[in-house]
Amino acid sequence: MAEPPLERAKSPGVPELAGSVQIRHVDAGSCNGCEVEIASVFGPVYDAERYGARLVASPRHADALLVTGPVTRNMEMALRRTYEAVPEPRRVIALGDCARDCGVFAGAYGVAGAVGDVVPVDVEVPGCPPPPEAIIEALRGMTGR
Amino acid sequence: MVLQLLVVAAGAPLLVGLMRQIRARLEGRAGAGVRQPWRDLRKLVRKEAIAPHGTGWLFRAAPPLLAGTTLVVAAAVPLVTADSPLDGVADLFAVAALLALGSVALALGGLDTGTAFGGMGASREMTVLALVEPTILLAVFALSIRVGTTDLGAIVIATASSPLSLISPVSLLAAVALAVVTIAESGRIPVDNPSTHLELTMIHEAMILEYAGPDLALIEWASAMRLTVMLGLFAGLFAPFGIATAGAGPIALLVAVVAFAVKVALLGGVLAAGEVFMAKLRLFRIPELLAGSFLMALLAVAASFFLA
Amino acid sequence: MTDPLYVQTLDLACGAFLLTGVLVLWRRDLAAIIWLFALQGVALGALIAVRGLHEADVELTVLGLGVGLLRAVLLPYLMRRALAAGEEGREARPHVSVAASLLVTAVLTMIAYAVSQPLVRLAPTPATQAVPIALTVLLVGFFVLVTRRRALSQVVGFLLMDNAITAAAFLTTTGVPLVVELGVSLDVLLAVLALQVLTTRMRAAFGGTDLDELRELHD
Amino acid sequence: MTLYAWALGLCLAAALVALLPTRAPAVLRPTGAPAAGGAVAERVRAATPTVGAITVVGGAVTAAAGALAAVAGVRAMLGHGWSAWLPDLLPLGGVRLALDPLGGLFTAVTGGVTVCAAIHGIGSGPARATRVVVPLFVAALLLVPAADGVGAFLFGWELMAMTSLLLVLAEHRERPSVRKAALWYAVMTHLGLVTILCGLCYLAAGAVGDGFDQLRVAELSPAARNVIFLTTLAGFAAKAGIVPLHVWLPRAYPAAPGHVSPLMSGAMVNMGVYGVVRVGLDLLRGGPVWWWWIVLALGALSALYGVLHAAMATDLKRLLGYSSTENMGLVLIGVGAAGFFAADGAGPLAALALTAALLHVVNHAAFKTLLFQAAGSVQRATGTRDLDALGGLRTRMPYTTALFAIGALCASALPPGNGFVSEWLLLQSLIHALPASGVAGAVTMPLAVGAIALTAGLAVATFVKAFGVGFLARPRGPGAERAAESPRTAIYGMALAAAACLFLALNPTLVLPALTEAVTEVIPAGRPVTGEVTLRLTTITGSISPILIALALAGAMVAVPALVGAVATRRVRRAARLWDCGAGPVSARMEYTATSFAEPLQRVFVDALQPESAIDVTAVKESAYLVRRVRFRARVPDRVERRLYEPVLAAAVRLGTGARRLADGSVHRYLSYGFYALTGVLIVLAVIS
Repeated sequence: MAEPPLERAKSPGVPELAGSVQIRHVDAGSCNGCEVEIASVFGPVYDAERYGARLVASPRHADALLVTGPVTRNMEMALRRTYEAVPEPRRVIALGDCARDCGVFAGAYGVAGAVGDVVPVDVEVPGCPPPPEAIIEALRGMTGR
Repeated sequence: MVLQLLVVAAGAPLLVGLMRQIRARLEGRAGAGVRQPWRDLRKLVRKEAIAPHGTGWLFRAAPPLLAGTTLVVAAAVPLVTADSPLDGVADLFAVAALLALGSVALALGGLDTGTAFGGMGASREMTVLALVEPTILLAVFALSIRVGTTDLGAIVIATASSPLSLISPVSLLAAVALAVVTIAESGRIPVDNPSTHLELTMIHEAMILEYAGPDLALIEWASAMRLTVMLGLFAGLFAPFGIATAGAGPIALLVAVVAFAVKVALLGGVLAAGEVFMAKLRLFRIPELLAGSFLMALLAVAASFFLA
Repeated sequence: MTDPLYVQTLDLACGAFLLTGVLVLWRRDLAAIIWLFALQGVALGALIAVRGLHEADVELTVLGLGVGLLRAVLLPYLMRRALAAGEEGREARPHVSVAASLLVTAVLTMIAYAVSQPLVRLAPTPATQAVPIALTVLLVGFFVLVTRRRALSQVVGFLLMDNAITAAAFLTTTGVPLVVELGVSLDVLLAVLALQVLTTRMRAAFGGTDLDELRELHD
Repeated sequence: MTLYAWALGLCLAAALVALLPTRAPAVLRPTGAPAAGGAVAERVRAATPTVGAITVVGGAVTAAAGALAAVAGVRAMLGHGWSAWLPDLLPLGGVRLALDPLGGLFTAVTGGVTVCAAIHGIGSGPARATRVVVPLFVAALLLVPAADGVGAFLFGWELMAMTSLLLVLAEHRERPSVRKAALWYAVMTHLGLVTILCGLCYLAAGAVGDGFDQLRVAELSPAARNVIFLTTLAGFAAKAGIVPLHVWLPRAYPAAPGHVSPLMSGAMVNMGVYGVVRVGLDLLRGGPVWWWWIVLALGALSALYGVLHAAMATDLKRLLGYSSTENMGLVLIGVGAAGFFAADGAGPLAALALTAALLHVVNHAAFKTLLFQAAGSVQRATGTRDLDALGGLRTRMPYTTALFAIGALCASALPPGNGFVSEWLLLQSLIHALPASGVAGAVTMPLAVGAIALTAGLAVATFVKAFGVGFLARPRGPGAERAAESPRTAIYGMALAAAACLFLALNPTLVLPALTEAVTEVIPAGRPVTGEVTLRLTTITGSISPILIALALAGAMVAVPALVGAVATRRVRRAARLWDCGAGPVSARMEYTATSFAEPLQRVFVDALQPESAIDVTAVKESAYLVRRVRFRARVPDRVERRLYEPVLAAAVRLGTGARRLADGSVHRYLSYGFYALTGVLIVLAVIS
């Protein structure tokens, strides 16, 4: 069941978004551990949708990119282009330790760098994988609800 | 008419919000609240619009055209009051054709991008439209025989004055046909899934993948209004209770607005609840569904003779 | 029963009768088809009962209830048992595609209407005016027999025809004598039982109930 | 009358102008010094006009003729008709000409189409033969609706057939496929002529003379009337491109030069409808119900068949050709319904149906003229008509694109296009038919409405495909990449047609009174439609106002962006890459083509279309499991052609090859055939007498 709403989130959110954040998820080379957690975030238990966050299919419809995993060479250009495709104002969430600093994959031959090396990151969510509560926290910080 | 326009324009996103809320609750979620679509729209108009390379005036004209056709339809259809100043200007045929024009605009916008998804969405939308159009026309035919005119206001008033005619097989068959058509035209399950993320199963969403910001806001708003208008039209044709007639006072109008809101919300709720329990049809099964609705409409016409 | 109400309810019953008949063609799911057949049984029973109420004929009303019971409860029950016994649940590939058969139905309806006009003109009452609907369902049932592969669909097609004949009988006259109706109903019951035996045998012999398999028996 | 005579005269003048000797353009002169006597030659050369000048003058004169004819036609519709008898012009009956409202309508349409096509033709630099024949073709087109006697009618008809045949054949040197198309056209059009000839001669045989007035009062047995109607119907249906006699149409249009196909599609096919109305409703004064059933059924069949094939077509002109079949089908549904109601005694409904049909003739002429001109321009600019290889013309040919968009809107029968108005009228007439017309009507009308409805839906898909795939997105072929805007005259021609479309779309109420005159001539039942701003039906409740709908739409189109602009905070529209899923650039090969666009519909109507596809898999030599190349070909053949014509043609060929044995090259044998035949006939005669 949905938990009672917490106290007002730490950040007032992004004022221009005002309670509505559409998210495009980009898997830049993740082990899919974070994806499992994202799935549960939007599932019945945590239900991020009640805070105004929603997953969408096209970066054109999105306000924020939810990037998981270290950025592999093959995904570097794709991530950059996805970022460019998002209309302003746009935010990037680096989800999980891999996305923040490549985690256990640091220095691997196929890894181009952390998400922050490719696109500007606004919010970081630590954890391997980050617990759903942390993800919710980050999303609420963005929607301000 | 202005009142009706305002009600539709303001209420349409709320209807979508309500339907999402009902779905969320049935799926065991808390839901984003009824006003969430309005928040989404507010945010979208504050974002920047994007002109993808290689697109031109049609790409930009499509969203306003879609919204424009929907507004005209919303003004012409007897939703709140049967006495619209556009009465006699547009009848049921014109309404159906105007809705089709909106779809065409969006399909051309999708084709203009030159992406595979845009073309795919346009192609599928046109296929559905080509099969939906005949059903609408035949259902109109069936409903207008009894009244002797295709004028919407007249049909609604005639039905309201003799509610017994609603349980005739003609109404029954036409209602089934129009229900299927309404679902198909507004892109709901089982014809199309409005919340799909999988491009290959998309119809409506695939056409609008390139739109961003205010353009997208217009499209979402117009889609919500289309849904509202069609549900309202359906309610008006088959449950024309509470609709204000010519020269109604403010109280009658208020009652009409409330009745309209209740009816549409009820239909939307049924639709949303149905969507939870139903899976989307395979794309190439959709023609079967639409052929079925076409047959229903034809039978409705035939029945109006059989039992005349 | 007042006249307009009688006409409306009769028409409604006829409409439901037609609708369910046509929907049988639309659906592929055999379980749904059986449901539809049951609904049609209800409509048929209601039709007869409405006539009975209108003419204040107790026998007719009771007969309507009986017919409804047989066709809406007993026969669907038997069929459902056959389905549960391992029949494949879907009419996967009918000989004529579903969309095409729906269009054919449209034409059949028109034919039925045109053909039955002289009949209607003999005695234009609300009841006789619904005869084209019965005729349509008859043709639809025949069409189901011709185009569907599964044995159970065949049974439904046969029963649709029988429903239609019954409906026509009750619409044109005040009904067939009770004895005849009972006999017919028993016949139908026997036919269904026989077909059920057949399907069991077929499944044992061929592993399926696709009637096209029967071709193997040729020579 | 004088206007009409002037129009005909100008046509002949234009043809003569085109015959004038021309000088080669100066740049093509040999660079060496002129030979002896060069000065004289130079002076002669200076006196002879250039090809360009001749084209301009010829085109202008033809356009003037068209304009005069249009005015003459409109005057005739408004009641200033005339008739003339020129007894010495042709042997036997002489030439009877008259312009009544009905003929005036078709003359006016022809005139309007001619103006557009002639202006368009100036810039396209047509070949000399084309320049000569086009005015003659126009003259023939003007002659047919003005004919008031069997002789004049047949003369005009044959002239029309011959000149159009020459025009179809005009580009046979450039494209070999043209010859086959011309052969089909020649056979079909002349078979049609033969049946019309037989029918009309049979009719004239029963009357005291060949004038239409005399034919109207002819006393004929019902059987004779049936024979006359059916034979002439076959001929007229062939001309109107009605299924199953449509096979020439999708071949001949692509074969004809750019500015000729508008004339054929906008003006010539109308003559088939004119023939049916003139003979069936006017000369024979209506007939039994089953005549009109046949007409209605043919119309419904053509509408569905035409639009299905148009939806599948990938050749732009072929698509438009099938669309002509569709629209003529719709018109025939109207004509059939009119005859049906008239035979049933429902006069006002009959008048309404015929009004709808004739309005659709006018509308179809307007938008099809526009569309065919645009298709001609596209073909000239890109060298191809294949929609799969087009695309991206929006930036390269902006005017043509915008004008084609107007035409496509009108053709898809959506408001605010003109096609919508006539289809609306047609549907109204059919819908309100029901309670009146008994069993037959109750069975026919729903099916007819169903056919029209299906046609309307498919037409939308067809023209979204033609416009969206052909003109939008990016070019998919080298031709489309190189395309440049068409010459200015071509744009003027198209703009004129587009203006006509818009006028008809917004102000049908101004056209309808004149049309009513033509209708009352054959079905005298009062005015079926009234109103100035709003179209009101007089006998049944129903009204619509195209201009108010258009205004409302325009208002909403202005208000909505203004509203959004007021709320939006970021005004600048950022240019960005297309969303390509983050991968490599989207190439033109990834676009949806016309074939892929139509594929879902093809699947839906697979039973009706029976498409053919073939997959060739070439494996490498060493192993059948290693595939080197897979080739997939798909085609939607014309089923009527395959099932109906090919067996007949094959039988004819077999007969011909069989008969070759009779001709072994011996002259004596040939002479002996004649001898045996002569003696045989004499013996038979002797025995009989």
